[in-house]
Amino acid sequence: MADPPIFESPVVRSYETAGSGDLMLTDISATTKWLVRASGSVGAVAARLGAPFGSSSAAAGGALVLGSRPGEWIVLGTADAVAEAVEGLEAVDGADFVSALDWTHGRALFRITGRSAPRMLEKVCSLDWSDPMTPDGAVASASVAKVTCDIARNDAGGTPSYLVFCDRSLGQYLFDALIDAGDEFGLVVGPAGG
Amino acid sequence: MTMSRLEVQPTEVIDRSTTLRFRWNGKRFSGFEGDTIASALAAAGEHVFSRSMKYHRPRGILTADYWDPNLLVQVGDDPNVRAGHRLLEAGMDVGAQNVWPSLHRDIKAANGLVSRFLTAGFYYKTFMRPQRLWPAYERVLATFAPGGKVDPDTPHRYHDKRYSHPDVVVAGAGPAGIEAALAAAAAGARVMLVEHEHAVGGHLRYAHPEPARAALAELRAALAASDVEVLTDSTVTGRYEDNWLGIVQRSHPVAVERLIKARAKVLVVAPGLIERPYVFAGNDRPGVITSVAARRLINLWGVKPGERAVVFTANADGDAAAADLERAGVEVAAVVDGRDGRRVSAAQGPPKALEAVVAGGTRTEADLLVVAAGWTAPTSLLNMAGDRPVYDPAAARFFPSDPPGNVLATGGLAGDGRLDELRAHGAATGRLAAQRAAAVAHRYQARTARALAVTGDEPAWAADERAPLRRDRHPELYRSDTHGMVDLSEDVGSKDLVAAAREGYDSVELAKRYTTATMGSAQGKLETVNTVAAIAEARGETIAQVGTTVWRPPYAPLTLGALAGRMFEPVRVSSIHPWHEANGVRTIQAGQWIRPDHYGDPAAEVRNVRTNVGIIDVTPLGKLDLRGPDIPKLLNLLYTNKWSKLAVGKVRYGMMCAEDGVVLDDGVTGRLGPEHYLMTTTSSGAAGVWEWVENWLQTERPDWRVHVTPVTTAYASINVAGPKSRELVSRVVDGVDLSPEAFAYMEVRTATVAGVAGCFMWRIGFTGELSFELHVPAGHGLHVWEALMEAGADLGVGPFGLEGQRIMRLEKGHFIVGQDTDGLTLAPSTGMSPLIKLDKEDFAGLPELAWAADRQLPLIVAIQPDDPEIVPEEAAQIVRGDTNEILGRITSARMSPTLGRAVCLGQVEPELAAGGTKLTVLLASGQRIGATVMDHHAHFDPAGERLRG
Amino acid sequence: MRGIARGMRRRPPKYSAAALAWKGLRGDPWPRVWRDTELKRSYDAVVVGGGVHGLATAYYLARNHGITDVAVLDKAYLGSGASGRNTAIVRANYLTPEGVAFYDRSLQLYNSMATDLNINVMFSERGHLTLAHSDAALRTMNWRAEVNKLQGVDSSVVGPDEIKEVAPSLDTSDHPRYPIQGALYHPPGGIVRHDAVVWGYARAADHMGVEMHQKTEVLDILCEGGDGPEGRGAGGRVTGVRTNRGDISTPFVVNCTAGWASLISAMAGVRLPITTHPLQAAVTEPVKVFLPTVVVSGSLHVYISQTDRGELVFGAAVDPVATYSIRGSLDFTEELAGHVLELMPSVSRMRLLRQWSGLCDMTPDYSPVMGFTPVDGFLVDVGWGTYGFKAAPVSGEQMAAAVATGNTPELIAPFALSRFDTGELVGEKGAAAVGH
Amino acid sequence: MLLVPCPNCGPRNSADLRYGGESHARPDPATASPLQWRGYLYLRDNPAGWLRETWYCRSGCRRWFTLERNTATNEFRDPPQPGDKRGSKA
Repeated sequence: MADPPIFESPVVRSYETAGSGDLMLTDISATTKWLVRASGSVGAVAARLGAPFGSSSAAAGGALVLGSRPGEWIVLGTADAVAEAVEGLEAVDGADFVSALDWTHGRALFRITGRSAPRMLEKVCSLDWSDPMTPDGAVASASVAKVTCDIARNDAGGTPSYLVFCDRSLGQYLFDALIDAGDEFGLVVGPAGG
Repeated sequence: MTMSRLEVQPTEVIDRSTTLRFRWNGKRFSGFEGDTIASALAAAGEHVFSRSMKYHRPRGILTADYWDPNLLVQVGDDPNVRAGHRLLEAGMDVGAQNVWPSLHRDIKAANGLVSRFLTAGFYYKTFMRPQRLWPAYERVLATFAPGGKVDPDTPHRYHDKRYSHPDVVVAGAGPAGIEAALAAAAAGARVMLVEHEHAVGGHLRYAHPEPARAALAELRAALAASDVEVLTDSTVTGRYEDNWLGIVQRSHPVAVERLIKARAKVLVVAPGLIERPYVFAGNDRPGVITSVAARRLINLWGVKPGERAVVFTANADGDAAAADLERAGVEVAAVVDGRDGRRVSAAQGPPKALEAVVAGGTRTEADLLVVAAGWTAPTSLLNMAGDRPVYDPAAARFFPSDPPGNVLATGGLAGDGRLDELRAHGAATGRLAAQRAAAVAHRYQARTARALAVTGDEPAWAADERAPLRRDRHPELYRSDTHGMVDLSEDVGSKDLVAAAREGYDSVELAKRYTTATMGSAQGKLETVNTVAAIAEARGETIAQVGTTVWRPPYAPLTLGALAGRMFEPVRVSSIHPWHEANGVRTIQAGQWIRPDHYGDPAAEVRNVRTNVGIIDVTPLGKLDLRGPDIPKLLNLLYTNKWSKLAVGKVRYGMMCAEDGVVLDDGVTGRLGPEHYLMTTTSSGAAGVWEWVENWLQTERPDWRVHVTPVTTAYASINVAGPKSRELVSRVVDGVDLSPEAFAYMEVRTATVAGVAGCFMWRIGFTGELSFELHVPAGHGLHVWEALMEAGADLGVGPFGLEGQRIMRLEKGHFIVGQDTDGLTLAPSTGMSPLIKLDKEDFAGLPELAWAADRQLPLIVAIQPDDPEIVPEEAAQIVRGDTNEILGRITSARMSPTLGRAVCLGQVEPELAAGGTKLTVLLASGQRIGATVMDHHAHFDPAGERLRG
Repeated sequence: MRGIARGMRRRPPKYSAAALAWKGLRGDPWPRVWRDTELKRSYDAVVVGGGVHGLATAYYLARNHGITDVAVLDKAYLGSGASGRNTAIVRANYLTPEGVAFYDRSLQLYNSMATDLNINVMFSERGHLTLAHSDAALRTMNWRAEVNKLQGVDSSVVGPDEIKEVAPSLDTSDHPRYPIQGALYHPPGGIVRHDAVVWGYARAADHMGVEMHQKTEVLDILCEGGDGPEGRGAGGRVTGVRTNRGDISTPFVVNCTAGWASLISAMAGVRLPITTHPLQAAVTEPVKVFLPTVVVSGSLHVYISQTDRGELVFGAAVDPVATYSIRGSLDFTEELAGHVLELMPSVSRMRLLRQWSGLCDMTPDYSPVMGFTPVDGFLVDVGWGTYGFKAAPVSGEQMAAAVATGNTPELIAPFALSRFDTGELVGEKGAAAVGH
Repeated sequence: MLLVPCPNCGPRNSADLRYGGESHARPDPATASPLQWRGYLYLRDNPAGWLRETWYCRSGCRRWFTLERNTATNEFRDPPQPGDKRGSKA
């Protein structure tokens, strides 16, 4: 048998860009991501994960927890951090029914960072990106360039930064659409990775 | 009239140091930076710009702005460009439209001679006989179509869009609009100020005397110092539900045009007023212009509009125009004051020019007639918000009545006043808008999960305590004692409207439809009120009684390119797609998916699968991950068959119906663990089935514990099919006993494939061959595919595409939902009646299927043409003998490489469904051929021995 | 023929080129197209809805059956609803034999309408292309073509080369996102001036004695003997109509409305399989004529024709959300423009001048509901979805026959309301995409 | 573009949702007569006024819920808040 295979990103075509670097798009699809769902009495799971719907929180082990839908969370980070965060969730006391599945391969993930990121995003998404409506830590789902995405604002050192998740099969399309939208703001493509 | 360039004007917007050269009807011209096309041409002495639509009458400048019906020109491949608005650019190729053979010698002007026969709606009354000649008449009429030309090579250039969520949008940057924007911004609102013209200031821009100049400078400075987002050469084209606004930016540094879609919390409507033409004999003659046009020409572009003028004025703006004319050196030969009851009756002269003006029986020689007869309130945006403006005869214009609370009017639309009064009203409107926007913002924020928490109650809805603007008296000047043009872009005269009303087309809408008045380029901005006035006059009623028409979006025309924008069309590809592309794939679009159709020779691909082994990328196959204890209940509800006893490691086929019993989707579902299943759907049905499942779970069975997650693209799916598939799979799979005894048909196993853990595979097969369907974490799909190709090289492994699969499934007689079934196919028609368990307590569509058990339904059957070489078209009709009676149709047909003959599926009436029944199939060519119904759906290996091997 | 003789008592001047010239020379005015009369207290039949369907029904009642004591009521003006808001396309290339037979008859009546009604309705038989962008769509086109041919309707599937010949401005290359793989070509399809049809029927009906009453709103339908409140509902019969201008007694009420069909029927206690959705349309500024045929794309939800005035007229599928509000939307024009440019990139500089919408009553099987109801004397001609205009003449003819004879004519039997009790829907549902 | 008050996400453009139409109860399939069942399948009140209807927040929370809207004006009644039982189908 061959060596353990490496992760193939949905983005197979990238681009040379001539931007200033003030706005950066990075493909981080390889990041480990899990989907956690709870139904019935979700309080116990919510207490463990934090991040009520619409918000995000950092788990003790370093994973990022996004309250992506009512009773749904996306947990992302390094494989170890995510494993720690979701460990034993299915057996949390007091929850009616909890499930967790590894969604790493199901979702493409991009990070967009820069002061003009909100202006770039408003070209392709109808959400209100102003601070009161979408503050740092906010999580929402919406259509981006006609693709349904989960979006989380996760600022980097005071600079607006956004995580955008979409179906893996649409990853290349969305990547291209984001580059097109960011062009007028001097977007550069960052090194792929985590 | 003779126009020429004046010496430098203090208010002018042209840069005389920058000369721009361009062409007009093939001849060289020049103008200055800041000129519009029309002002440059006017300064160069041009006074005829177009020919009218019906009578091809020469037309000159009327309003010198965007709405001027006479200034539509072709610029390169851009038709119907507003020469009164579009700024001149170096190298422009400008041409007159609707002229033949040329602007100055237009043969169709002869139409004017027979105008008494070409009354409005004349075409309804003639050309009926002989009927066969109407197409010929029609071809001739079509040559009269006005407008520019579409160049067939025009590309869709870079048009762009963005969304916006301003607190306040102010439409119109005159003094009131600017004050509204400033006041709202000062109150903390996010404000967007949208100006149709190229610069803010409204009428202050072309107002000569102080204090207008100082006020303009002050407002501009305040705007520059504010946070207001100012968009010029931009228009709020429409107000839609919940203050959804379309705003087109015609000048943009990156895009040709940009459409902004704004959800404004409050819209302030401040477009000012539009000067209305006056109806009298010869009112469309070159040389007759509005007072605003005269002032714009003189003050903005330094153009002298004529030598000797008559001014017809009924208001202060007309008086100002007279003053401007004198200052510009135009001799004002007469002033006809409409406030004294005096009227202009006729403008006379040769077709292309003005020689004299008749007023009160006096004839005055002049080459220019400047008309200030009153105003139209452009209430479009208020109309779109549901308001019905009301006519005030004392002020001779319409006013807003009761717009919704998130739409406020200010400026000339709201009333009259001194400049300081208009500014104060604008500022008060801006403050009110900001207060109300704050209440809306509070509500949005409080209800949006992701937003910052808000404190306190929603602010109260601020009451409208603005002091209303007064309404100046204005004489009702619509038509003089002569008849003239009402709609210059449609060549509809007041006579036409009177005649239409007398014929019974006496409501505004009927008269509009009958005469086409207001249907032209200005969409009623100039002509609506005169149209209403003409009908009112004919009916002996007041304008208020006749009412107005509904102004429909857009406020100003916008290009299809701007509306289309970037045209996002998502496409999906599997993770194996790069391999397909590198290996000569022919793709096919299936919904959003780009899929391999074949790699050059689908028949060869089929033969390879039947003899060796083939692999196909079936990633788009819909996949839903199901978790939870109540999954069997869910499956029992969704599928027509029973699911309670499916063991772990087993896979079962199921068919889903809608509540009317029509086949909705089908696929297999496997049990991976005690409370873990994987459901597959058709590729095209994946999204719909997911919503359907969620609907059942959320609304009908909310107490069931099942989580459904779409994982279609989380896995790359590869079907390995063919007699050598077991051998191939065994070379890449670890830890699974693949023997038929240990891993039987319709079973599922978890496996490590080519070093990739977390894969699972099941033994099913659409192709009818021994086959293994591998579902691999998508980030390793390409790796596994390549591993299979490498490992199977000596087995003759090759890829196959959708076409090969379609052929093989047809050889096996498997139907495809949506191809062999249609929107009325009930489940029993598929021949799958044993899978319809009417003894279940409930499932989607159960009652209809129970009742359908007694009905004679069409059936899907396998069919073979008697001549093996003839492949009927899919959709060829099955008929009764030589008659045209339809008894069914072919739904799928292919040449089978395996059997060497044509094979089909079809739907037939039940009496024809028995094996051996002879059918007549009508081909598209008209030929009727014989065909036979087969005993089984499967043309090939009906016992399924290969599959189960 | 008693009624026709009675109906011919008014002899207004005929429309013709000669009359036009004569009146033009003399400056004579034309008489009113239809009279303005007092609303009577009783009629032999009342038609609700002064659109093409209602007016055609009244016209054929008078012309074919001699029933001239008929009032057509409209709450606004004649043709103010869907009749004046549609994109005026006519065609007969439907999917089912019953659909084809019905619409083919309609097309025949359109063909002779100008002479029948003595008004130029400007029927432009310019051909109709329904584009297919996928194998599946092409299969449906083939299906329609085959059924059409069996019914004697000129219809065939053509390839990209032929399409390019018929409509050179279409992008038939294989690189667009929605490549044009073929089309159903239907030469007899075309466009008609919809307003002229309204006015022509009204004028001709008026000549025979039918009364048109505008601004006359039906507030209630008076019934007796039914199983519902106030005598409405199944088993009852109609006795009259209450309007904003007073009550009318009549034994027959024909509901020919679009957009208000559910509401009018509810007045008689009849529930319909209808939801009401707006259908939007838009028109551009004129340019020189370049598009000689009607172009439809089902998968792109767009249809396009160019008028003799040079405007491009666009339509689309109905809005997804049911509503009686017809203010129109921006997203409609955005999507429309995008789809038009997919087909014809060269028109990106043309400007959209005006958008509007009308109401469409959608049924579950994309077919109308016609004929008798469980309430005696209450007939419906409703549920016309997006295809009511093309069916107006034949609907009027057949509904008039139903009223006059008391029997359901064969041509409209498949469209009976009772099909929704038995679940035997009409097969047009098979071709669910837009099919204008 | 209607602004639909999603009980979970807040005000959202109608393009983000799927319209589910008039809300109506499903008859018991065991006892429903053909007329009752087909009434459920096909017949609609289709009022010009307040209507209870279902929506699916396709691009947002992916929840089906019921709202009341005036079909003459497209105005929504004050929306149910998260957790409110009004959010379930009738």
